[in-house]
Amino acid sequence: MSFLIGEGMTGGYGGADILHDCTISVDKGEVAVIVGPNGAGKSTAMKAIFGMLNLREGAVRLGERAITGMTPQERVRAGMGFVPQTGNVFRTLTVQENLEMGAFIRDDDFSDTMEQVFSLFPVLAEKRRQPAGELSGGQRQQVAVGRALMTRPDVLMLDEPTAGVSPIVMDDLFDKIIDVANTGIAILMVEQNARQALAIADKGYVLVQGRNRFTDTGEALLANPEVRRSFLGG
Amino acid sequence: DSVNVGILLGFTGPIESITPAMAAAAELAFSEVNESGLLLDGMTIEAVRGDSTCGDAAAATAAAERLVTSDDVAAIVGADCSGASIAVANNVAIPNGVVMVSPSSTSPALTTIDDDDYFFRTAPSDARQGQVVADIVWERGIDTVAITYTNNDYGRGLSEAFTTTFEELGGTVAINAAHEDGRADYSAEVGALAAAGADDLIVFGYVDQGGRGIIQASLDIDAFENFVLADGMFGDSLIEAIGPELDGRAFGTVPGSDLEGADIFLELAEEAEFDGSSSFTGESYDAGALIALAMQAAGSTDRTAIRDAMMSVANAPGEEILPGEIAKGLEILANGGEIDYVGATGVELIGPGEAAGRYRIYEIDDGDFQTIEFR
Amino acid sequence: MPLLYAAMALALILVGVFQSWTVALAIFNLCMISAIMALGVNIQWGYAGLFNVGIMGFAALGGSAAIIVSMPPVTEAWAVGWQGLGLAALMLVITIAAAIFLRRRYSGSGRNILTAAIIIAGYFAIRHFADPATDAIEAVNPTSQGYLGGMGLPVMLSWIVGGLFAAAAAYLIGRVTLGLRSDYLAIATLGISEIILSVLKNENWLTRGVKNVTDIPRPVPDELDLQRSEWFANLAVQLDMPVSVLSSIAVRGAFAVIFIVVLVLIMILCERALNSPWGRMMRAIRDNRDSAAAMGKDITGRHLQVFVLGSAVVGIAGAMLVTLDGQFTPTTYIPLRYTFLIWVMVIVGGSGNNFGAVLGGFVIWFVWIQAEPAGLWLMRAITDTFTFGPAMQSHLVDSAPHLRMLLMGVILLTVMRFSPRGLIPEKSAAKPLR
Amino acid sequence: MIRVEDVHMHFGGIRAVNGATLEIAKGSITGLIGPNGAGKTTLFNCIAGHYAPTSGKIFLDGEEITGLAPHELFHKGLLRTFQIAHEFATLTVRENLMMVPGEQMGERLWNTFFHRKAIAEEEAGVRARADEVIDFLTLNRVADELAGNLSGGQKKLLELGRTMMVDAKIVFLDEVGAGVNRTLLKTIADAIRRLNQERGYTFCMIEHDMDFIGDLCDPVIVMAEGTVLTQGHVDEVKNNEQVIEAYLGTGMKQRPNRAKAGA
Amino acid sequence: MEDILNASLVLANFVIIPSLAYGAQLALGALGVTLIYAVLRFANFAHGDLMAFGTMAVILVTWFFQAQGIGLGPLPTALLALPFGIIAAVLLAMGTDRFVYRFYRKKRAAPVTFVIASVGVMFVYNALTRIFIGTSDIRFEDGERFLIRARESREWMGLAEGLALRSSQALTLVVAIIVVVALFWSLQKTRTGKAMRAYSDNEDLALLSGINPGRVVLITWVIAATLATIAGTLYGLDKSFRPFNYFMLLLPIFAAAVVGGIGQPFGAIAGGFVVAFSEVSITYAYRRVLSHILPEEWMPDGLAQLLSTDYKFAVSFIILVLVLLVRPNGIFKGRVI
Ligand SMILES: Nc1ncnc2c1ncn2[C@@H]1O[C@H](COP(=O)(O)OP(=O)(O)OP(=O)(O)O)[C@@H](O)[C@H]1O
Ligand SMILES: Nc1ncnc2c1ncn2[C@@H]1O[C@H](COP(=O)(O)OP(=O)(O)OP(=O)(O)O)[C@@H](O)[C@H]1O
Ligand SMILES: [Mg+2]
Ligand SMILES: [Mg+2]
Repeated sequence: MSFLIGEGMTGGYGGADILHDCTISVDKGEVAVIVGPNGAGKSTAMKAIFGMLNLREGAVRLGERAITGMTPQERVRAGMGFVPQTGNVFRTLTVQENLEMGAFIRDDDFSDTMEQVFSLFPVLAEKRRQPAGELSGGQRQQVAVGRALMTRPDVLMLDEPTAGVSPIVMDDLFDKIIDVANTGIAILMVEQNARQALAIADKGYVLVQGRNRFTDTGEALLANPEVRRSFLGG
Repeated sequence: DSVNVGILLGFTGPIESITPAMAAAAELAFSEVNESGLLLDGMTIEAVRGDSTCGDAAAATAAAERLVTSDDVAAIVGADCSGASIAVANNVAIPNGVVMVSPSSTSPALTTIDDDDYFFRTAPSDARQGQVVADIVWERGIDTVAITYTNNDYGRGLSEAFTTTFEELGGTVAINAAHEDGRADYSAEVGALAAAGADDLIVFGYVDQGGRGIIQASLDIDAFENFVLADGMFGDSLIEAIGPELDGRAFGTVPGSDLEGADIFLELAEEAEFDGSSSFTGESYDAGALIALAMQAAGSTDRTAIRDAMMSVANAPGEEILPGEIAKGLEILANGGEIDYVGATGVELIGPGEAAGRYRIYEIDDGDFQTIEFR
Repeated sequence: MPLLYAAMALALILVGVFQSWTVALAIFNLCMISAIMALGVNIQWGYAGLFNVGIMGFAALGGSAAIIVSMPPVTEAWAVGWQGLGLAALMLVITIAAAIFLRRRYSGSGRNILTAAIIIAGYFAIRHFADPATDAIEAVNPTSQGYLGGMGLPVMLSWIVGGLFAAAAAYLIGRVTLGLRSDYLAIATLGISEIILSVLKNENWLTRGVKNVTDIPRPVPDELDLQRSEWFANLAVQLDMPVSVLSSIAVRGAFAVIFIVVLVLIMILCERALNSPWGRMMRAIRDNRDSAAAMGKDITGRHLQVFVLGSAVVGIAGAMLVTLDGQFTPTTYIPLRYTFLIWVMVIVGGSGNNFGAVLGGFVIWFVWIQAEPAGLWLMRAITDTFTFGPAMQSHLVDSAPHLRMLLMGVILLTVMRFSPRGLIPEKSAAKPLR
Repeated sequence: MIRVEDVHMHFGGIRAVNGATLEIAKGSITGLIGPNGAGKTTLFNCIAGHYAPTSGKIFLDGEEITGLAPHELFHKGLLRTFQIAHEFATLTVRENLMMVPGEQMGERLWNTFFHRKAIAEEEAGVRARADEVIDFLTLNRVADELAGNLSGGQKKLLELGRTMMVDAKIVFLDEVGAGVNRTLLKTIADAIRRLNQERGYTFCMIEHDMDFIGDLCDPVIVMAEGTVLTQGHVDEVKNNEQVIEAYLGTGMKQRPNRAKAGA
Repeated sequence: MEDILNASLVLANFVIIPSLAYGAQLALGALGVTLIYAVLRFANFAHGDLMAFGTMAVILVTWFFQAQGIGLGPLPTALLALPFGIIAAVLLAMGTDRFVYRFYRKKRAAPVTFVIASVGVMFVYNALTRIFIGTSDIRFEDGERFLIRARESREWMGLAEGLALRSSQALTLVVAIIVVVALFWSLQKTRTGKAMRAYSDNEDLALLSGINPGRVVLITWVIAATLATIAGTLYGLDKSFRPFNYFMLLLPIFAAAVVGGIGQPFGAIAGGFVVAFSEVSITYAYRRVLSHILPEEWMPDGLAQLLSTDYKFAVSFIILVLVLLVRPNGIFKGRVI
């Protein structure tokens, strides 16, 4: 029994179903990566797990609890964190305020965590008083990830965290993700930089047209020639 | 048996604050008729209200159309604002041959309207009042004035009539500026008016509207000595709102010839629980009464017959009829006699079917309107 | 959609049966004018996303064309005023020419100040010639004239002229304000419509200002003339109808026919434009200006185009309305009636869809008018069923007119509740958008 | 083809572009790389007319184009995509593509009233071309979907697709690759190469995927802190000390294998 | 010296004090509009009528207090009744949100849908207020009307001109300043304020941060209704209560909110004063001011008025348009949607 599991999820945005009996799970301390072609339903699966989509069938469980009916903000309080693919920063709030919003549900002193985020992404410290809407694409992505890290969740869900960030930052980011996972947090992420992502993944899912196509360890998927050819760019 | 009579007034919109009392006044006249049971062998009058909105000619026309064709009214009390009156007269009343008696349209343009004699009003044309105001101002030895008028045909017409007479008399108008009703603030207007150097301000506005706002603002910063008012400014709410500060500092005109009629009307209004001193209530009462009396004189509720009987009941010769005496009038008419309806405002219809324009000159003192004279 | 239109037709027919046919026709005519105005707004908002809250100004401007085209000229006023006005116009031309010349010739820091100086000087020069002339004109027979009058041409011509007036104003306004974004554009247009209205109210020499112009000629016969003519009286006898009723129906029917022709014509053009690459381009611009610009579309140019077109349509409707009313009363132009109500029509009908906008015009006007008797009826029903003290009773009766507003609001909210994207939503956006 | 001379773009006190000078050769596929916030997108925006630069000059084929409006530049053959997708949300994917060609006669209002036949013919042509592009980008399944409902990557593809609707001289691509599936990215690379060779398009592309850049681009320009750091062939650039320090990092680190570590 | 004093007294009496008070009234109204706009992202056309409704409740309670002989001495009794009016307005606003706006929020309707819905709400409020209290003009001010009276101050200072300052004017100014500072501070610094700003920026992401949208919306309406009632009551105290005027007040209020930069609390204040000052100062006839400081022979013939008050409303809007042309997003650079 995994810590977080979306089981047999079927549903869509009101029109035709996007997800068909799709199952995704991740355990504490694990990194799970979802890959697949564009429009496969990866982001949709993430949203479904986070309760931003009505599921026709299937269930989501966190720990031992069934959370299928919870609203997103309740899931946040239940210990889940999410960085969506688009629209993932508050554009009119400053960088610092964005990070503070990440810690919205925390009542303790979060200045430590903020310092950690700043040391991970030094540009953000520099730009802490600038509205996030004025940042460059890659800087925004860093704000978004930083915001999620502020939450100190039990499960961290990241939708393409490395899109648009420079190689050096991407490296640091992957390192950080490993660190975070090592503290016992479950990490579920969608990645198009799939080879790097699968390299650090305990578990990998290949989604195609809303269905689980391959599910295996990261290593095994990387080694699978069909997966490499069709989904990882050879 | 009953007959419908329309009451077409601006229940919503810019003059909505004075219409309920106007409608109540007209209905007071009808209920007097109905209680007497003397109209056309016990016929009763059923008042049907319609909303002219004052502003929107199209809505006014639609409401009138409904009154005339659907409710089949024999005549209409209304409309109120001159624009609405003209639209209703031209588009509905005249084509359908329905009598309109407007209690408050004072635009000079209505004097010359091609109305096939269906349009009457118990309010006089502004052209006359402007002259009267100019005369009394001049007689009091005031030779320089500032004018503020509400920016519509009423205010503008009055100010033009006043200016013409006043300048002929030798007076000077230091500044003549419009104000819009319903605005949030009138400091700018008062500032400009006060700077012109006149000590006295003529206010051609409405008592519940910009006119009062301007007087209030002027008093607050002590900008003028005296205020000259016209009929639109006549109303207890002026005194209530502003209080004793106006005592001895304001005078003006309001249509009316006889103190007696007006006083009786005030009492009647008090019994009927509405404010009889509010603008155009007397005129509304008279409009309603005239319609009923004309029906009686015509001996039928036929629309054209009502029109033809109108002038004879309103004017001499005949027994004078005051407010509260409608029953008496009905009786006289039923017996084939003649009456001269005087009513609350001293009705006297001239030429094209409008009030002749006798005015009561008043002064505000001791917290009330004090009558000085009539002319 | 046909169902909704049929329901609307049924509603009008019911009015005809239960109230009277003249009422139904009168409502129908104004429905059509409203529909045209709504189309104008739809062109701007539905096609291009321009938030114009200055409808009132364009409608009034269009309306003023009816005076200028159709009223007989006041020769006396022309005689006293033409020289002054001519000189003032000359000054205006000179000022503009000088300003343009200056801006072409000089560049640099002093340029704006110099232009401002020229414009101010020009303003005083214009006032110098115009003021005495306008005073003289306004002094000509002020109770019934006091203005220049019009050109004495057929009033239907004024519909086109009204459109042109509105278009010209929209061009000038658009040149200045179209750079602004949504809400800022809205408040700017709102302000400008108030400015237009101030001018129409205060420039008495031009349109008589608040003193109103009445008896504007009509494109249809006069009821009284009809009633007096013999053949018509005979017709009435044949049809077994009172002659006054028949004359009202005939006149309103004639108006209706003309209005239908105009509405259908405008509708055809609107539909063709919307369902073409042009319409696609406009929707693209509405969705994302930056991207449309990068795809080679001239945003400002196109915005100006639809702004002018939409305003022209509103102007046409404004002129038609004045023609129908037979009078021009500037004080009647208030934002609630001429701006917000039209917007309500567009949104309730379905913005971006011409048929929706037209239906919205019909429905909302119908409700606006019928809410009044409905409110009275409701209050009567209440006071008849329950008994109250006399004070309460009279208070309730006095409240009846306000039920009109209440009903209007409730109906509007109900309709929007059940079709939040309008009765007939925009076609391409058939799927829900997140 | 494009020459940028000492361009500055300042936002208040922030100097996003601070004296950039560079040249893009005709017929090349030039890569533009640099750390996040180096000013690459801002420079694109200056070139494409989205911003008027604070100072400096920009030339296209020797003609100065500084401060021209985006739509004017489009008609001069200069196209760009947006880093953050700017789709037309209430248009379908196909309509998104069909609206691109400039000078369509159906975009003139007068013609829509009176030349409906000719417009219909023209539309058929545009539609055919749009369908080709849709095929190529594997967007068939969503061709009639509203663009606002596309997935993140699909929007990116649409951005690219729009540049393929017309014959451009020079195309600026701002991170078309970010969020696009790597297998598809290979096909896109092929297409770019083909457009470059067969139709003579010049490309300038911002990208963070060094494989993609290495595969396609020559030369590569590196920006940092608003100015050009260096420029040259990919291999030179990759080995440039400054570039490694500021941008590339030390390359793929050897990470502990998580799957084993976790087990 | 005395001349200059006289001139500045005239200026203060006719231009500065009225504009300040009027500006503050507009500003308070604009604050409410701007807040709704900032958080819920639509222009609330019902705000004027919400003001009227709240004020109506205040008046009814004031009458009750007056009948009971409860008062505040020199201060108007209405202040005592204010909390009750606020509660009424808050309840109304919350009910409206529950039955009208919430639905559209769930549907994620376009902002213009909200705007038009607010027009519908405006009709309903409009009717409610009139049905409850009628349409007539009501004065409910009691207590001391003036802090300084023109005549008395003139005698007391021994100058040709006096100074007039009404208590309601002073009250309005003080309240406006307190309210805007409090609002600004709470938006910038408190957790709830930040949640409101975050929600307004990106609703989805706010959810992901654990913000409870229902609470944010609720608080927004509570504040907006409170502001509306305060603004309406102060305006009513200063002038008088007439439902129709509150509707008409909407235009300048919107103008103020937009010119200041919509969504910006300080912008609303600045906008209010820009509108008020431009209305008053441009159409003011400076003749009387000049008469104190210019020598006889320099006095201009006319009124020294830039533009006639006929164009007062137009002028303030021309200024608005000019401000927008120079600063397209308003003085404080408000948000654009
Ligand atoms: N509108 C703006 N206002 C203020 N600063 C801005 C604005 N736009 C960009 N900047 C700043 O300018 C710098 C350069 O931004 P730009 O978007 O050009 O970076 P980039 O090189 O494209 O980065 P990335 O690879 O992350 O997309 C950044 O530091 C950013 O914060
Ligand atoms: N809001 C929406 N409404 C309707 N359909 C949507 C919506 N969002 C996405 N879709 C559709 O759902 C499908 C899956 O989208 P999703 O965003 O999950 O893809 P993805 O796997 O994340 O792709 P990418 O790698 O490109 O981000 C797509 O075909 C898309 O068109
Ligand atoms: Mg995705
Ligand atoms: Mg960038």
